[in-house]
Amino acid sequence: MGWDPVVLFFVFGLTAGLLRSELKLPPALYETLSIILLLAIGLHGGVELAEQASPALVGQMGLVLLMGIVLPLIAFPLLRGLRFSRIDSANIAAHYGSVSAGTFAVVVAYLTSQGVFFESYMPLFVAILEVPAILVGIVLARGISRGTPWRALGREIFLGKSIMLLLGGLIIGVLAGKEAVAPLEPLYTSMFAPVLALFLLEMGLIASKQMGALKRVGIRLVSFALIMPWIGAATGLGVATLMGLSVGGTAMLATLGASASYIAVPAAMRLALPQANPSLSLGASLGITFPFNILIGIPLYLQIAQFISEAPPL
Amino acid sequence: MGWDPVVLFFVFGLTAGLLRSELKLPPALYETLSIILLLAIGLHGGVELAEQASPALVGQMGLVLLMGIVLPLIAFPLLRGLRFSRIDSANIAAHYGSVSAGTFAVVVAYLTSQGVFFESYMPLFVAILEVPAILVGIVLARGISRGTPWRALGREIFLGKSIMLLLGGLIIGVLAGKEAVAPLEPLYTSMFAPVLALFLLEMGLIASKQMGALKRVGIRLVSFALIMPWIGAATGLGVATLMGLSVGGTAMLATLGASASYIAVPAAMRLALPQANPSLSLGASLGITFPFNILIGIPLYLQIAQFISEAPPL
Amino acid sequence: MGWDPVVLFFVFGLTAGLLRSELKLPPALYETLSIILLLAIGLHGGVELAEQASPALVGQMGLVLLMGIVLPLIAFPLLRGLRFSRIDSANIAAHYGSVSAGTFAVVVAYLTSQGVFFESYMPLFVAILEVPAILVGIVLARGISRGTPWRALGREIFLGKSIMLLLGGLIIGVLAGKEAVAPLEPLYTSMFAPVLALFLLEMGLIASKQMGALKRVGIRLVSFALIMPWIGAATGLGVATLMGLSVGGTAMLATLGASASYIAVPAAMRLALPQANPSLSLGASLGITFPFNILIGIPLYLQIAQFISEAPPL
Amino acid sequence: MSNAQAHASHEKCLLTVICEAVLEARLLDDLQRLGAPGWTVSDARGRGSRGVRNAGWDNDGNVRIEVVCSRALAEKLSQHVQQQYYADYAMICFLSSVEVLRPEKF
Amino acid sequence: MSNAQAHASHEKCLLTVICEAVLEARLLDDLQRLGAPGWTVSDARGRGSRGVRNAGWDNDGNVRIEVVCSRALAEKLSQHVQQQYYADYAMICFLSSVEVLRPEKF
Amino acid sequence: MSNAQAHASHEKCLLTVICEAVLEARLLDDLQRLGAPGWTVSDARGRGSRGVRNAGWDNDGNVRIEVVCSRALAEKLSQHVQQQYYADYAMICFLSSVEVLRPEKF
Ligand SMILES: Nc1ncnc2c1ncn2[C@@H]1O[C@H](COP(=O)(O)O)[C@@H](O)[C@H]1O
Ligand SMILES: Nc1ncnc2c1ncn2[C@@H]1O[C@H](COP(=O)(O)O)[C@@H](O)[C@H]1O
Ligand SMILES: Nc1ncnc2c1ncn2[C@@H]1O[C@H](COP(=O)(O)O)[C@@H](O)[C@H]1O
Ligand code: NA
Ligand code: NA
Ligand code: NA
Repeated sequence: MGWDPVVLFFVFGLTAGLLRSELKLPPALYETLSIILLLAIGLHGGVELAEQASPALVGQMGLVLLMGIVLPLIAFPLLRGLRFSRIDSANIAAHYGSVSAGTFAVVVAYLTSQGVFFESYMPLFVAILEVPAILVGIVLARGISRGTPWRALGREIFLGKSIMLLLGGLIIGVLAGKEAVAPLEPLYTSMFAPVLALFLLEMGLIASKQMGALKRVGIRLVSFALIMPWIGAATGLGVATLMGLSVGGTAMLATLGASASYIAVPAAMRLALPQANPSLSLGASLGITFPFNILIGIPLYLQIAQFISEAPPL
Repeated sequence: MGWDPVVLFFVFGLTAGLLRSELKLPPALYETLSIILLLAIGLHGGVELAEQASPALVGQMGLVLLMGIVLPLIAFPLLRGLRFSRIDSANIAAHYGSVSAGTFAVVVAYLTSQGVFFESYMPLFVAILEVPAILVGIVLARGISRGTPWRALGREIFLGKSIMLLLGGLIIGVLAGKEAVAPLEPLYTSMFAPVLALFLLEMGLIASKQMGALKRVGIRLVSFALIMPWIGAATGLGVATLMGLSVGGTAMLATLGASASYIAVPAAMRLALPQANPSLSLGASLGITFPFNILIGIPLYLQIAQFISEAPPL
Repeated sequence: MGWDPVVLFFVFGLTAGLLRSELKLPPALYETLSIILLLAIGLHGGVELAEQASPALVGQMGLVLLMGIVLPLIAFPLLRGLRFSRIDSANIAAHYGSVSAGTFAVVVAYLTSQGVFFESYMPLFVAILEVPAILVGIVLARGISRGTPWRALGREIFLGKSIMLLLGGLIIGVLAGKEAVAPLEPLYTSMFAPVLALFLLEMGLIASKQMGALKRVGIRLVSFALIMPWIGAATGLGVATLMGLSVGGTAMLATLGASASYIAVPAAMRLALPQANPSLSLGASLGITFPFNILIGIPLYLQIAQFISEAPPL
Repeated sequence: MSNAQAHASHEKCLLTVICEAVLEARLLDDLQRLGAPGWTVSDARGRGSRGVRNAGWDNDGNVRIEVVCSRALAEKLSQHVQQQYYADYAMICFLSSVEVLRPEKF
Repeated sequence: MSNAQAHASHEKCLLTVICEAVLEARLLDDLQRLGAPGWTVSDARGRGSRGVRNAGWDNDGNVRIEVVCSRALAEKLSQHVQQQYYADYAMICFLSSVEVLRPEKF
Repeated sequence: MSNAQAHASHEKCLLTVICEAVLEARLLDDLQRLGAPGWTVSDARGRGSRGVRNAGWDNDGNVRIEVVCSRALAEKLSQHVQQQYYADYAMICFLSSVEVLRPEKF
């Protein structure tokens, strides 16, 4: 079988960027693509949620929330150990505790193309995982001080673009149900791969610029950005096993654990923790971890999930 | 059956806007969506017109034109009675005498999803209804004075974006015919609902802002914006019955009568009647009447049309 | 049979522009459309190339490259004969030696709608034809002087937007292969005609403005812009016959020969040969030759190719 | 042109008009008619005495129009646009002085 | 208003702030709170001491915010934004003098 | 930095170049090479001695490039771009004086 063309679009963008080509996508196109992806993911999840909802889901949601709290608490001491400042460590930890919707879209496309089943309410978990790491990150940096404008922060986090779109799509899907949503299906069927391909082309261009910036920052950040996905993936695998997810669902939760935010978290943290250096967190998340997950991580996490599921119970 | 997801997108936008979320669509996306909707409506209408054209159509077109002249003449005294200035009354009357292509797109999607037949040359009537109310509005405000630069106004009205796109699509559809247009069909089949959903999301965001502005204006404008759709719908129902339209066509003409312009008319009136206060007309049209029609009016007009058609003739 | 609706969109744009309508597409939409067209053409070509590649192709590529060198060498003396300055002649010759990807998209849609087979690796030839005429044009203007910053120019030409997108799509298509690319097929199947129609609408608007500018320049330029396509088409027909292409492939190479660049070449020549007057080259290429090929040339070249193929061998 | 001449700089006036986008075509016609040597237009959003203009959609954006010209012409242009449009349209208008190297262009 | 009055021009101050787009909403809140009579915003990209900001995507653009107001207010606003945000955000800020025809607007 | 220092304002120069978008990359390279401390770029359209530039498509837009710097550097930059590009490209260029609070940035 050939290469995955969607991933090749990312490689294409990366190459064009590193060659300093004139190629660039209009910013309005990039925004449009990410809006469509988030809505489509949410809508698809909502439609399936309406069909598959079960009481067990509440427990699963709790576990996923916990995972979103634990991940930054693992990342933080690791970063401090690598001698990043307290503020920068908290900021980077928030990025890695949260998730990347772009990476999620790629794992959806990958599992679909491989014909692997997954629980289709996974987008719910994407929405749940976006938020807690941000709050943990702020507390790690500032303590639970009175000075923190929690109210304003809350607004910014919950009313931020990506969470609104994911949740909006999800709720619409649940309310409307599969049959009524049929005319909108192209959003997550025939249009999904083309939209994702263009999105990854732009992500490649963006990542190439972050890689340039990484040279200045050096080996410590790169190490973290290559180690943390393994820890996140392992955590995701563990939680998924606890939750009793399918092989596909397990691979997905591992991917979510391994991924780092580059939309919701940077915007929120820039306002909540302005002293943190955004080029560290974005450089790691976009320049290293995103490409790692897209190119190497996702197929690997699926293999591990398959391996675990076939292993005889202890 | 669940809720209509296309309408839920409007509610989503409205909610996000009222919650003052950061969510916004790039302006170029909004423009693109409205261009595609207008072209698709025109093209679809043109294709069907080429198949169904009949001499009776000329008479129908005359009736519709008349309706576009009568509606602002009803709205104007109503507004004067509510103590709006002569200029503002004329301006608002022009908006309500004309039509909203966005509302038309929603009624198309609604009837299609309900499996209700309608005369597919209805887009022709949208184009016809856009213009006369503007001219009536200007005359109501200024009288037929010599000072009015009719020539320049004529250009602005007939060469305005929305009429060009509707008519352009229509003519292309007629000239090319159904078979040749086949490769472009996705514009009004598979892509129509997704485009409309995104468009309504943005309309919800826009409407939410107009609602904010309405607080200042108060109860008189809100009353008008809630009463006039009933009058417009009744007029449309009457004209449609005279014309002998199908149930679906009747519901559509009622919707057109009930709808108020927010694209073509504001742009033309802003230049033709600058003294009028645009926040009154837009607040009413976008902040009240558009949501009313989308959420409540359209299903209602269909029920009334069905009721009338089943009633024994007098 | 009716008119070709895709071509009618071009006529629509042209008409709207000449009527000085307010109609305009957001620049980000135009950019998006041209990015999608270039990627889709490249991708489709790459997929087919992977299936049909043969050693004969290398020879064919050489011939096409030669054609890209010869065409500007024919155009240049013609322009000098029409008393254009050396610099302007070289600049215009570079435009006509190269190709227009938009025109190529129209010939693809035309042959497909006519059910005419063509070698589907033709996009490779588009990429090959883009470059040599630029280099020939520069040499014609400057001689092979030491002053020319060949290195910087090389970067600009090979890393320019349109070549990157065509080649990027092509390589992705080859690497991924037909089966894996399936989810991206809408790019060159269902979405192709709608994207092309919108693109041609904007091209019509742009061409109408160039036509306005032409009035100043006069009859000599118009003559050249109407004569050169015949020469280019004849050259393309000859080369295609030498290469043994199918009827469809022959019509395509004729179209490529007849077409003049308006994306890659203007950008490169503006930097390489700033003294040349861009309104001459763009006026001719966009204002005359592009409409000529779209409206008259393409069907004609197909007829000639059919005629030749049916003629008994000499 | 001698080097000395090229280096001398000359004072001109920069007129900036920020107004509703719907006025763009009309204002540019006026500028041309009144003899403006050129102009530059860009899109903007803003807030003023006539409320918020967010550029969220068609009828809601502003444009910024700039003209570099002689002081006299700038005053004439600014008085014209203010007399014609100030009362009815969202608009502000201001002048500042700038130096140019090639005065013959303006 | 008499014609004479309309023709007299008055000196005001133009404050220009160029900063990360993420600050836009917050800065505009501040401006309103501190009494700015209006503002104009447009999108931009750039490069400064905090590196390149290419407007390629969400978190990478700048905005240019302009306020025409009295000199005193401009200084107050500029000192406020600089004290609040200069240390932590990509931002520059400068003042220039402009003439307006209708001072009552600012 | 003392408060007093922060409040004192310093005169700098603002160089504005409006030119064809195709020149952007090249001009920014030049600015960097000649020592500009930073710049801001935004998209524009316009009309001048070389005709209408409507930003309708790829090869038809302008950019506005602004640099805040010392007067000497601004003059050097402006002379450079004019000597290099004025003859062959659509372009205008002007200087004005601005006040900044933190001169060490420019
Ligand atoms: N004081 C100000 N400073 C900067 N821009 C302003 C100011 N007042 C108004 N504007 C701009 O001018 C437009 C129209 O102003 P107005 O007519 O006052 O609503 C606004 O939407 C703003 O973009
Ligand atoms: N010297 C300068 N001239 C013009 N714009 C500048 C200058 N320095 C910085 N900028 C703009 O201000 C933004 C933030 O600057 P900085 O905080 O220095 O990175 C940059 O991205 C540029 O858009
Ligand atoms: N007098 C002027 N005032 C403002 N902008 C101008 C002026 N002249 C030219 N421009 C701008 O500079 C660009 C190039 O000018 P030009 O080289 O004269 O065609 C134009 O497209 C306008 O955007
Ligand atoms: Na994570
Ligand atoms: Na109506
Ligand atoms: Na050619």
